[in-house]
Amino acid sequence: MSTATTYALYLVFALGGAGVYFMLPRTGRSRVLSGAVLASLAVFALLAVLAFGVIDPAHGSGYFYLFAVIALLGAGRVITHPKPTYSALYFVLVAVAVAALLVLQGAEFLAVALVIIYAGAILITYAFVIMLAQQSGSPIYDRQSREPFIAVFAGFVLMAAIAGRAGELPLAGETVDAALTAPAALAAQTESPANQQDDSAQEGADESNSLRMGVIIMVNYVVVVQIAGVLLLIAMIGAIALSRKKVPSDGPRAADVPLGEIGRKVKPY
Amino acid sequence: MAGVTEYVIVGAALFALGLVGFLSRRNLIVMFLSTEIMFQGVLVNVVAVGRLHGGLEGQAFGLFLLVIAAVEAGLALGLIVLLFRRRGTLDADAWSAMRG
Amino acid sequence: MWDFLTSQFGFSIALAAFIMLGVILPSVAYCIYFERKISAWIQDRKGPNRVGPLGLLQPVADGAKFFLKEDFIPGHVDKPLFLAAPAIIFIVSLVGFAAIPWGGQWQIGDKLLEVQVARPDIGLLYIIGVASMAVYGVVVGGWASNNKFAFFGAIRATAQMISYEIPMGLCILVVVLTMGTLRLETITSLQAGGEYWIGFIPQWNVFLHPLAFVVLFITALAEANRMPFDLAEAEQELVGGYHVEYSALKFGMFFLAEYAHMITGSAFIAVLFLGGWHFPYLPWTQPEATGFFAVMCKMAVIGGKIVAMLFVMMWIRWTIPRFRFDQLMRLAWLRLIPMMLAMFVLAVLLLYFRLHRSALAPAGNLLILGATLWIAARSTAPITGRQLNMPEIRNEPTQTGAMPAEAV
Amino acid sequence: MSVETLKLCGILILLAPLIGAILAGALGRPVLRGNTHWIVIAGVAVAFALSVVVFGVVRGAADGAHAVQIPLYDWFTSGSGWFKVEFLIDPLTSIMLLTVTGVSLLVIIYSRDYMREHDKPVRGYERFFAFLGLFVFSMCALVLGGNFLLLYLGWEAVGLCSYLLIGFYYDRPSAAAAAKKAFLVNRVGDFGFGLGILLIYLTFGTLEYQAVFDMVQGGVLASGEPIATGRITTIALLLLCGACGKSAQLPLHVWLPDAMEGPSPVSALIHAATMVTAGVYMVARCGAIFTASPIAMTVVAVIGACTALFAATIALTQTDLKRILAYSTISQLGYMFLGLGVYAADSAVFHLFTHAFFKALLFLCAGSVMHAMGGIIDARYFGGLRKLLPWTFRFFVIGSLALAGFPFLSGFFSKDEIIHHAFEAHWLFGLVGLATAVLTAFYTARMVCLAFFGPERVPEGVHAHESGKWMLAPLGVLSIGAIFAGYLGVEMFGQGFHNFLGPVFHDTFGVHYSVVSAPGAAHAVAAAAHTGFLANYGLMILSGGLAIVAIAAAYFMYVLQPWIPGTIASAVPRLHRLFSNKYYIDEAYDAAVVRPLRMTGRVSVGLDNYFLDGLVWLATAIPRGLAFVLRGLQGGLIQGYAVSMIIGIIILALVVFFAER
Repeated sequence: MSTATTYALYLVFALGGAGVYFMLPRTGRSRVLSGAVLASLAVFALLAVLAFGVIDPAHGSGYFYLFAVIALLGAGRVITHPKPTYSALYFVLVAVAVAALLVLQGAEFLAVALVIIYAGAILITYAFVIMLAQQSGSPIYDRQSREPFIAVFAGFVLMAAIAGRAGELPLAGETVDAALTAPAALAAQTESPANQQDDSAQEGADESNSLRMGVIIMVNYVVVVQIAGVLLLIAMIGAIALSRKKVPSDGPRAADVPLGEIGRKVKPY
Repeated sequence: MAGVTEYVIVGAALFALGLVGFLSRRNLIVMFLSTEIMFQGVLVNVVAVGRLHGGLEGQAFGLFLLVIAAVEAGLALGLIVLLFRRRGTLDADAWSAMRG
Repeated sequence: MWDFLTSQFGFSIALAAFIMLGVILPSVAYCIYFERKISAWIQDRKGPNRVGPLGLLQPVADGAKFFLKEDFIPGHVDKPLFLAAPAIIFIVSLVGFAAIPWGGQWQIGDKLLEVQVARPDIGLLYIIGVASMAVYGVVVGGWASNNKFAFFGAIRATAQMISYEIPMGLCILVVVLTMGTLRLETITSLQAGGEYWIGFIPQWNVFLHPLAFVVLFITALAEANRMPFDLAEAEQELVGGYHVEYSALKFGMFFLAEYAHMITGSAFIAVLFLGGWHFPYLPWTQPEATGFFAVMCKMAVIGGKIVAMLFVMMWIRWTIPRFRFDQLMRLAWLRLIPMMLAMFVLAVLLLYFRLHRSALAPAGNLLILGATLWIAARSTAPITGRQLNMPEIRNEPTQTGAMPAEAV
Repeated sequence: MSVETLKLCGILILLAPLIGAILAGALGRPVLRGNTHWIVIAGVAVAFALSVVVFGVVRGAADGAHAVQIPLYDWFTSGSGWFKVEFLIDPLTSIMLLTVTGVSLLVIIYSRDYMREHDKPVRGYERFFAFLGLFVFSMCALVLGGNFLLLYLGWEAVGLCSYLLIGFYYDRPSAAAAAKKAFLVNRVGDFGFGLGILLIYLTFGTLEYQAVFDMVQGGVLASGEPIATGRITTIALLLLCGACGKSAQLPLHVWLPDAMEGPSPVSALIHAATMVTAGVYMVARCGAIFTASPIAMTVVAVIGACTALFAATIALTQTDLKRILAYSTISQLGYMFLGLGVYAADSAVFHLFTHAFFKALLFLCAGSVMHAMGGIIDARYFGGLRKLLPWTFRFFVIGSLALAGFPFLSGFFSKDEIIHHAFEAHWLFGLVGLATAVLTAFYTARMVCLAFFGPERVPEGVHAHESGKWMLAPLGVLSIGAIFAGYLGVEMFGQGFHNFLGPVFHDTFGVHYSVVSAPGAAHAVAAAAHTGFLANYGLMILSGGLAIVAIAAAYFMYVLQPWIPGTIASAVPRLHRLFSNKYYIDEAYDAAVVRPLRMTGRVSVGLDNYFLDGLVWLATAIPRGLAFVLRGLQGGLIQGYAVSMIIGIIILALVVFFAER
């Protein structure tokens, strides 16, 4: 990435920052429209910079531009829309677009997992809570943002820092992707019982991304899988404990006792 | 297949947008949505950078990231419901009583 | 042009155009006709019989009505989302068709084409992912209507769909463990190939895991919001639920989406459990047959399976009453999910001992079913918050079984 | 021996009761409820059937291979040592397995009705059966284990089950206290036991029975060094400490009478037939260690003799049926220890075997009485139950006669063998044994007379009724055992028991017999011929006669002329008070142990409250001061914290960015 491209990127970020700044909810005269124009301009400028300065035309794909636009504009709307319901629904859009970006990078399994977990479970729960908690009107804290300038400044400086660094990454050429798809890379990692099965069920599936993901996760990172399971269990218990309705109990509760006296006069249970 | 740099830049942009949202919005739910946006950015980055190394470690890491996101979302929503029950508002400012 | 069509990509586009527009949409319309005919048959009536011979043109008349009625948007609704909801639910209910293998392979010239719109590695997960998006149509529609009844419908639909997705996923996992792949076409051809068990039973998954099949069918009903799981639109309680504010074509889209959902679900179950396009002893439906006639036969077979399942769904609708909400939740969380977890463990064990395609699988299924029913029959029902909050529970006999005096 | 069969049987014997217990615990409350007993009965029945198989295999095996060590898997490694899970199966094991699973099966069947009131399961019904299953599992593990670690594991696990079951009625303060007492007193013994095992590991570098015993008998360690005799004695005494705790021997016997707070089936199973004999089993199993140290053997014999006599005297004055039985159990256990101490291990195990039958029978009968009396078991409140509970009466009499050593019932044979060997060792031991036998016969007969003879008396408001079939059937089976079990060890009938056990002990206890050692099987037969009962007709006639006389005396004193006991008691008031207050041992413990400990506790509380808390307060002063300064940074606004975090990240990123330039 040339220096000129880098500076062009910084310019684009500045433009985008201005757009997001205007779009953030505020009391008084709305400047959403001008902000939206600026932000869209910034997004398209970003894609233009990428197209001319970064992406190797031989490997570029039109889908990248499409889904990058959807993801970035959607994300912008998530953080700037005054109605949380819309934010959540825009987020669905972002999740689907990001899933598409992952598919473009060959991570099909991860992409579908993203859609199932995020769009199918997490976001619908968010939507559920939003709808339950906020049934009418638009309260003041949704129509006002706090210190939008500092926030935008910090965020976009960070963005610029990362992007400036990203310019030094080696371009992923044929070598990288060839290593990904080569059977040799697969064969090196498939000393697992799953593959030694002489079952016909494995036919036609042996090259797929999901199988290789399974091998990697279940062979190389099996401890992490266990830890993830424990984490989910803990989260489940935590969520149940948090949202449970409190049953009034007899006797003094811990909260009624002055600080420092707990454990001395009140039994811990 | 595509290059890495442009994905990293898009991921960074998503991350930063989430950050802006987290810093500037006052609604607890939207704040958490913003952190989820940051997760998406990280996910794109992890997968893209993982491709540089020629293995699937990036994607595996991304999968664990999803688990963490699910855990975080579950606990966050539980907390939000609890807080909402206590104060009847989703404003983050309602919960600044712990200041020193 | 011919070259384009005989490439897999062009073929897929042509197939999509043919199947989606030519077959699915009319058949969705005719589903409604059949529903009415079947309900009439069950209730000993004649059903639609005025428009055309045997009332066969009734769907056309219905469609025309949908188009011509006033398309009214109430003033209090959230307009963008109100407009988006029918589109979302309709699109989502149709997108799933893309990964269904309709007819095995078709040899055109020297090229072998899969009769399937898209062949992703993760076809199965793709369908689950799409199915999990279906809830947005209901939720968005219900919320945007800005109406208490619609909102209740949306809330109920969300809880129901999230709950029933879990046993559905576990059923599918059982199949995946047995088959060892996520590709729908591979799953089909694995069921189609091979020996017959005991000489005459085809190697379909339904014979291996009958319990998983039944549970998947139940969850498909729930995901399509069909009776007895149609709490989201319960007329008697919610005057129509999430689509109470919709009219004309937008209502029609909700209506058609439900039937499209049923067809997708049926096709999915047919592929996973009923051998897809395979029919035992019929030589044209074996995997090796790739001619034009064979493909047509296969499409007819899978079509027949779908129709059979649609019939069962309609039959259930006019036979079984609706659940109460706590019953619905208890069924999912206390019956189906533990049962399917046990099934999952069973499948893992069978896989570990390399017995996953043996007679032990159905035996284990029956064992789990028996154990669940036994435990369910003997365990005391948990006290739900609902019961705690309501001092008196209607519709349930009192302790002594006697009616209260004032009621007599 | 077909090792594979034994291995499979061993595993299943362990697993069947365990699975039964787990299922009973998991499914009992929500699903099975009043039917929980079935699942545990099934598990224990499987274990019993397989114990019979094990017995058959061991019996059918050639004499040369009388013990099989069956490794299952490596358990864990610690330092340089591997610890394995393994079985040791020999005749002793198979006899113990038969006794444990058989009696358990009967007791669990009995409990089905006992744990019901008005045909409704009592509260905790499922818990009870789950614990019983767990107990059978633990006891089998104790018996089957092939090394000291597994022995210790089973040892502690049965202790736990005992604790849980004594405290079954945990809402009754006396039961909770009794459970705690049993646990704590056992802790004292187990501490010694644990030390002993550690010392074994320290000395021999392994915990496997066979390896340790070989080294002890060879007199040299694996490294070639000779073993110090003092070391062996220390180990033996430490192990004996554990045995004293578990088998309620003299200094540590105090928990057993109190343990009668548990339900009667528990008393029958755990505190009479099986768990308390674990000490006897352990000493017999570690015969190589004990016999290598004459001092330890003498201590065992002395403790056994003292306990036997001591507990019998206390039993004379008790009126609570179950307490009399508890002291009688202690006394009989004393007999077993006496037998071990005088090198008659097979007689001790034989007594263990017969004792399991008649003592379980007696306890279950007492339970039946208790059931009929609405929970009252003190004989002062009832009497003359002969007509009211006819079957219970018959079975009780059978058990009592067996316990009393009435001629030609099981207790007669086994007890007299021990007395006979005691006389051989030292006349004093023999005399104590004989005296105890007379006392036993007397207090047993006294107990029967108090409860079943005389005028009919029933506590107020109690509708006395005979127990149901579920309870009477096990009693019948046990009474058959109580009558006939003794004949297994008599020469007339081939003296099967001693022949069977002979090979286990002929290298340890056997070599010390004054018989001519013959190699191999001949030795066993020769040893057995000597240990048999008919060897000494004179003693047989003497003890049998004494027992009959004692029984007759008791009948005379308590039924025909009931004024006599009171007169005797007032004639020697001090002695009577000493007996009825159990030699004031509980009071002595209270003064010597409990009160000083409590004082220490009070002092410690004061120290903690004023001295340590002050120190802690001082230690917290610094962070509190710091916190006072830093408090201002906490704005309470989430985004505020986030901003500072982000600024940090950006600075870090920039540092990295420029540092590489």
